[in-house]
Amino acid sequence: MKRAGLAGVFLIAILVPFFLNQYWLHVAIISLFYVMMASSWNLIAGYTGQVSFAHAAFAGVGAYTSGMLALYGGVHPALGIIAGTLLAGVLGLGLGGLCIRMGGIYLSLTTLGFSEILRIIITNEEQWTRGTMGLQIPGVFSVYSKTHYYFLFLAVTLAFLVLMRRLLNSDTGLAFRAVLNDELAASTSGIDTVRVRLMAFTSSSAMAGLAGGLYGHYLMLITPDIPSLGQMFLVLAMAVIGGMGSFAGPIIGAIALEFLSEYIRIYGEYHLLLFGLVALVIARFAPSGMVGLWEKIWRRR
Amino acid sequence: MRKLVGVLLGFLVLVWASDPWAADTIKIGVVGPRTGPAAATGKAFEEGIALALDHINASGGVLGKQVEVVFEDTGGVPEKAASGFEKLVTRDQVPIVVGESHSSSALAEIEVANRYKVPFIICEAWHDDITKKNYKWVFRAGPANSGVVDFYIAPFVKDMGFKKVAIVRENSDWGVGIAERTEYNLTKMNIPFVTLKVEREAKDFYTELTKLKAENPEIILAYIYGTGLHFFLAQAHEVGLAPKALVLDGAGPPSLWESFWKNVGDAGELELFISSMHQDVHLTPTSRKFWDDYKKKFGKDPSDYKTRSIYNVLLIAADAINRAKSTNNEAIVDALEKTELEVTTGVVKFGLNPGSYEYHQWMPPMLVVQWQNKKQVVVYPKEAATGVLVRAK
Amino acid sequence: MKPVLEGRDVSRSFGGLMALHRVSFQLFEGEIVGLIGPNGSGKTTLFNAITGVFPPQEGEILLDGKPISRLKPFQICRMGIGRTFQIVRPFLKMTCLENVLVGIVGKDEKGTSREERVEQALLELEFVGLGGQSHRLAGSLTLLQKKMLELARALATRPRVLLLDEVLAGLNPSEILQALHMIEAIRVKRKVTIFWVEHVMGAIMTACQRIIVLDQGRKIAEGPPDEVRSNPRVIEAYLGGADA
Amino acid sequence: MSEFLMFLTNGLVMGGINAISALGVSLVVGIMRVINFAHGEMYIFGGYLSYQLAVGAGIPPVLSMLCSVAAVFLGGLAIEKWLIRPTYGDEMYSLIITFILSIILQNAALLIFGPYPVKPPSLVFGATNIFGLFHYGNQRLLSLALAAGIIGAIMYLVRRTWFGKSVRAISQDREMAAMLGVDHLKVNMISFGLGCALAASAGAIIAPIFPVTPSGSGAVSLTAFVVVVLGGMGSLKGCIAGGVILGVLENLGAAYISTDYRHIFGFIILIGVLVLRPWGLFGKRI
Repeated sequence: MKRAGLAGVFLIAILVPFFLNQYWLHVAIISLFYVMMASSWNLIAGYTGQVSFAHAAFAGVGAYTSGMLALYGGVHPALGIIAGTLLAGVLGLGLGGLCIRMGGIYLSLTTLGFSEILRIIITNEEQWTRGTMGLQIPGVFSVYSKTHYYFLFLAVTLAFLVLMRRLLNSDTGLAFRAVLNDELAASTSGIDTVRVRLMAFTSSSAMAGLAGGLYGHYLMLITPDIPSLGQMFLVLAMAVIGGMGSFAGPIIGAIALEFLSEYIRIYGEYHLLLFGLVALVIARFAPSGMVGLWEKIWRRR
Repeated sequence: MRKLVGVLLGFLVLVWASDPWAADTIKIGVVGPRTGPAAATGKAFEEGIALALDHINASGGVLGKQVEVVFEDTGGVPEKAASGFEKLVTRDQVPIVVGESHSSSALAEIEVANRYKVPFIICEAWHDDITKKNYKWVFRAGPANSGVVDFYIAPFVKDMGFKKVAIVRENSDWGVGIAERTEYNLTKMNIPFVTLKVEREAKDFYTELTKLKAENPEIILAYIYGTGLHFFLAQAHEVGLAPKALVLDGAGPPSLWESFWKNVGDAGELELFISSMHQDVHLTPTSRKFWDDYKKKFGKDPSDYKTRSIYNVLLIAADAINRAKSTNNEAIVDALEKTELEVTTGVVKFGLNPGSYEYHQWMPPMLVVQWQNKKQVVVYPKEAATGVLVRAK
Repeated sequence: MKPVLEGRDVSRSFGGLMALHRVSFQLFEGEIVGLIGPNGSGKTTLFNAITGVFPPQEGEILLDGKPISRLKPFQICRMGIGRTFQIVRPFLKMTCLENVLVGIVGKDEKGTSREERVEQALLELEFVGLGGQSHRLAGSLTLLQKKMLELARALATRPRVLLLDEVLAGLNPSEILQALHMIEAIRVKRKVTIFWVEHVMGAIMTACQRIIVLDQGRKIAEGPPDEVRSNPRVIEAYLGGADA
Repeated sequence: MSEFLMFLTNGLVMGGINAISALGVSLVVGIMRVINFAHGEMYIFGGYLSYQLAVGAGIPPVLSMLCSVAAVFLGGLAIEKWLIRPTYGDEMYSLIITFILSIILQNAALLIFGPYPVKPPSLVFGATNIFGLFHYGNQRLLSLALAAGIIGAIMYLVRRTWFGKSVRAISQDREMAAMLGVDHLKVNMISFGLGCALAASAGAIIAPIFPVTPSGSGAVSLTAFVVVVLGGMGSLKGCIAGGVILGVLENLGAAYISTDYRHIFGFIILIGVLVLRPWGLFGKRI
């Protein structure tokens, strides 16, 4: 049954480009980007309880590394994206090593600081990054085709989700959840909580780098908006609204919010306000998100 | 799992159902900032659009259909600008796009225009590269940095005999481009200068101003857009730099915003700014008509010349589609290249020689205006002047 | 005979408040030692010091003669000290089986397959009387069951020394009897040395061979139950404690 | 030399403002272990409300400043009661809630007040020639005095009043304070409100000099957090020292190293503190 359901989702995902026009295909690609972002953020926040505000910043690291390598070094975007992913992972490791021991508030503040440092550097190193003006970078494919990009994003997203699923079902995943449930009990049960958190933080940062690299090469334009706190909020809202700490939550949240934002785009700037209100109500009254609500209703019946 | 399939299917149905269907209007796309630090431009654009639509549709519309404008917000952010432009093309399927006032956004948008082969007429993004890239689909019926500096700012500095110049520029494409062109001109004319860069949206300039004071300049060319200019001007007075050194607002509109006097107080007196509009200077009958109809519609004098710029490009777009007799992109570009249309600022004719920024470019005449007793006095060029430059004692 | 677990002059203070003052103790292989004292006398603090949660600021703790007081909690656990908590702390949002698996994974024995681990976890659950509950969420268990689950998790780390913190609190007499049997079985069958904090005096006096008494962070008495029971300082500490 | 003194004075003014804004964060962290990510928005609201009251409603500037601070204080009480209280004991939950709140308030400010910077009327005009060395805006001098006054008032509140005693009891030993009968719910609520009010007062004082914009709130929060970490979480003395240090460093750094990197100095300090002395200059070692 479950297998059939998954096959169904997969089939629909494959068929999407054949009955969406260019515009909605664009929306679908962007939602896949957000699926990667929200799911990987969920890995640290939802599964080990650390609120990182640098997730968008790591996407920025991926985007700028890959974009600038391609532009100035002539490196093929595929290699550049790998380099960006690695760099984001290494930075994640360093940043995590700096503050994970200190715990929750310190991690949040340090990641916020990191994100701000990155924004300032990108804004000021105009001669390389063109600051807020944005940098035009080459695409992944020599011929621009949204269908190609869609399948690329889909493949990477699926591969990522499968990997994440396996990780969560492994010993490491068990340790993640133990740390989230009760840090003290986990540590006296032999779990190296610092290492577990660092692992989650590093892999999730690398994942954000990968997503960011792909995103930059799809838009062919990278700006400090990619590593901005506004972007960070969107990712957080998607995870919270979908359901933090559940596997499907951030996926559903990302797709729903991205499509919704296209429908309410006439309200321009205020869609952030609306998302914020929805996220606040959900965080306050239904901390397990849409998925949690759904399960509650399902169980009651 | 079944629910996930359901949710996905539901989305697809929704998406499908919302596809645009054939309309009986002609849509023209407009891009510009309606939110963000330059949202005032969006307001100015909206007024210009309303007036242009009145005029175009009153005279029978385009190809016998009414014209409709889809105004996409860019927030002044290049990334949003590019995706907004793309939405106009892929979702609304507009045959032509006009507008834009940020060089950074425009530089991102022309790539999209070029990718989708959609004609795009820019009205107020001044960076040379926009037309210098020589994209077939990109036109500009508005100032280019080089034109503004070469024909107005540099000659003004020279003719008025300023001996020491300070350039203060924000870190945007416009700021960088216009400052570089100014430096080039000043070097050529042997006028000493210093350049300082400031952050876009900065509010505190004390540090920069203190450094500047040591240089003792006679005129400060301020390439800062938005309210940042107001704070710069006010603080220049506080530290005793202005009005001994006159401040020239290299963009213009911020010196005309309602908030200007509120934010600068007495520091606004003697400030100079670039403009392409003055109530006593009318270059064409269309300019007069625009002024009168604007007053009738909005009950006030037009203040932001960007209202007029967007009005102009909409007239140009409508005229081109009419002459192309179709909404085919190639036909529109052909028609645009043959444009000879009177708008508020003169008769538009796009340059056709590739190789420089003058390709597909038409430069409207500009003025240098000074606030004297809270009145706008045109002080340059001489043939349009309504008064003389006043310096501080 | 060398002690399995030894503390030498262990001290720990919190913001100027002396919670442990030069406490020394020794536990020998296969022993079951009780730790008693009035509320706030430092019993749980001593457990926290041993397990590295709040390491001692002075003094030394040794396991099999090796100092462990500079190690992290997880390292101490892997060296062979397991514990339960005064207020139970199972992983509430995980199943019973997963709870015990954490202990096995924490011990970090490479080479065992997933199946073997699950089998071992099921055995531990069986041992504490939670057989057949393996797929229930820990949060839905009764207090006794939660305590037993925590015990199973601690046992899964294969400890040489097990620290029990008030496992009997809140249980009814027949449950207490059950628990006592189990503790004895752990000591005898699993060859685990037990250090046991308890308020249920009758039980601890019968079960333990030796009792250590703490009062206001200091060790005031140590010896067989009968001796401790009649020690005037212990009586005073408890009565004084009752007064306050 | 006169330039250096000018940069220093500017640093002191910004330092004073930093300090009152950070005091608000520190108070809340010390007592509730909650970081209020919407702190910058309180600052912005302080500035905007005083502008609206003074310019829109024509209330005298001083009164409008007081009213705006009072309004934000009440708002803070409500936020604590409805949003923060359910998160007690769950650090992550409170971080997420206040972060979401900051986005909501920022966008609400955009909707209500518009995107333009607003500048409430100055209380004093002109500039003073300081010892014949440099000209300095009078409003800036006044701000420094106001900041010092507020810091003094907060110090008095914490040292000498019922509230201050409870605050100190709680930040030293939570359980002990509860046993001694300190009503921690009430203290939490008041200190959260006070934290917001301090942010608002910083905003109201600075707005006539550096007009506030909705998009500027993030930078305000960040500066306050840097100051709090630098001074030591929960240490009021640390806040004042940290605020002034940061203000002076930023201004001297901008003057002598790079104007563009003005705001990066704070973050470099933040990272440095975390590496070398995570408990801050005046904080208690954990």
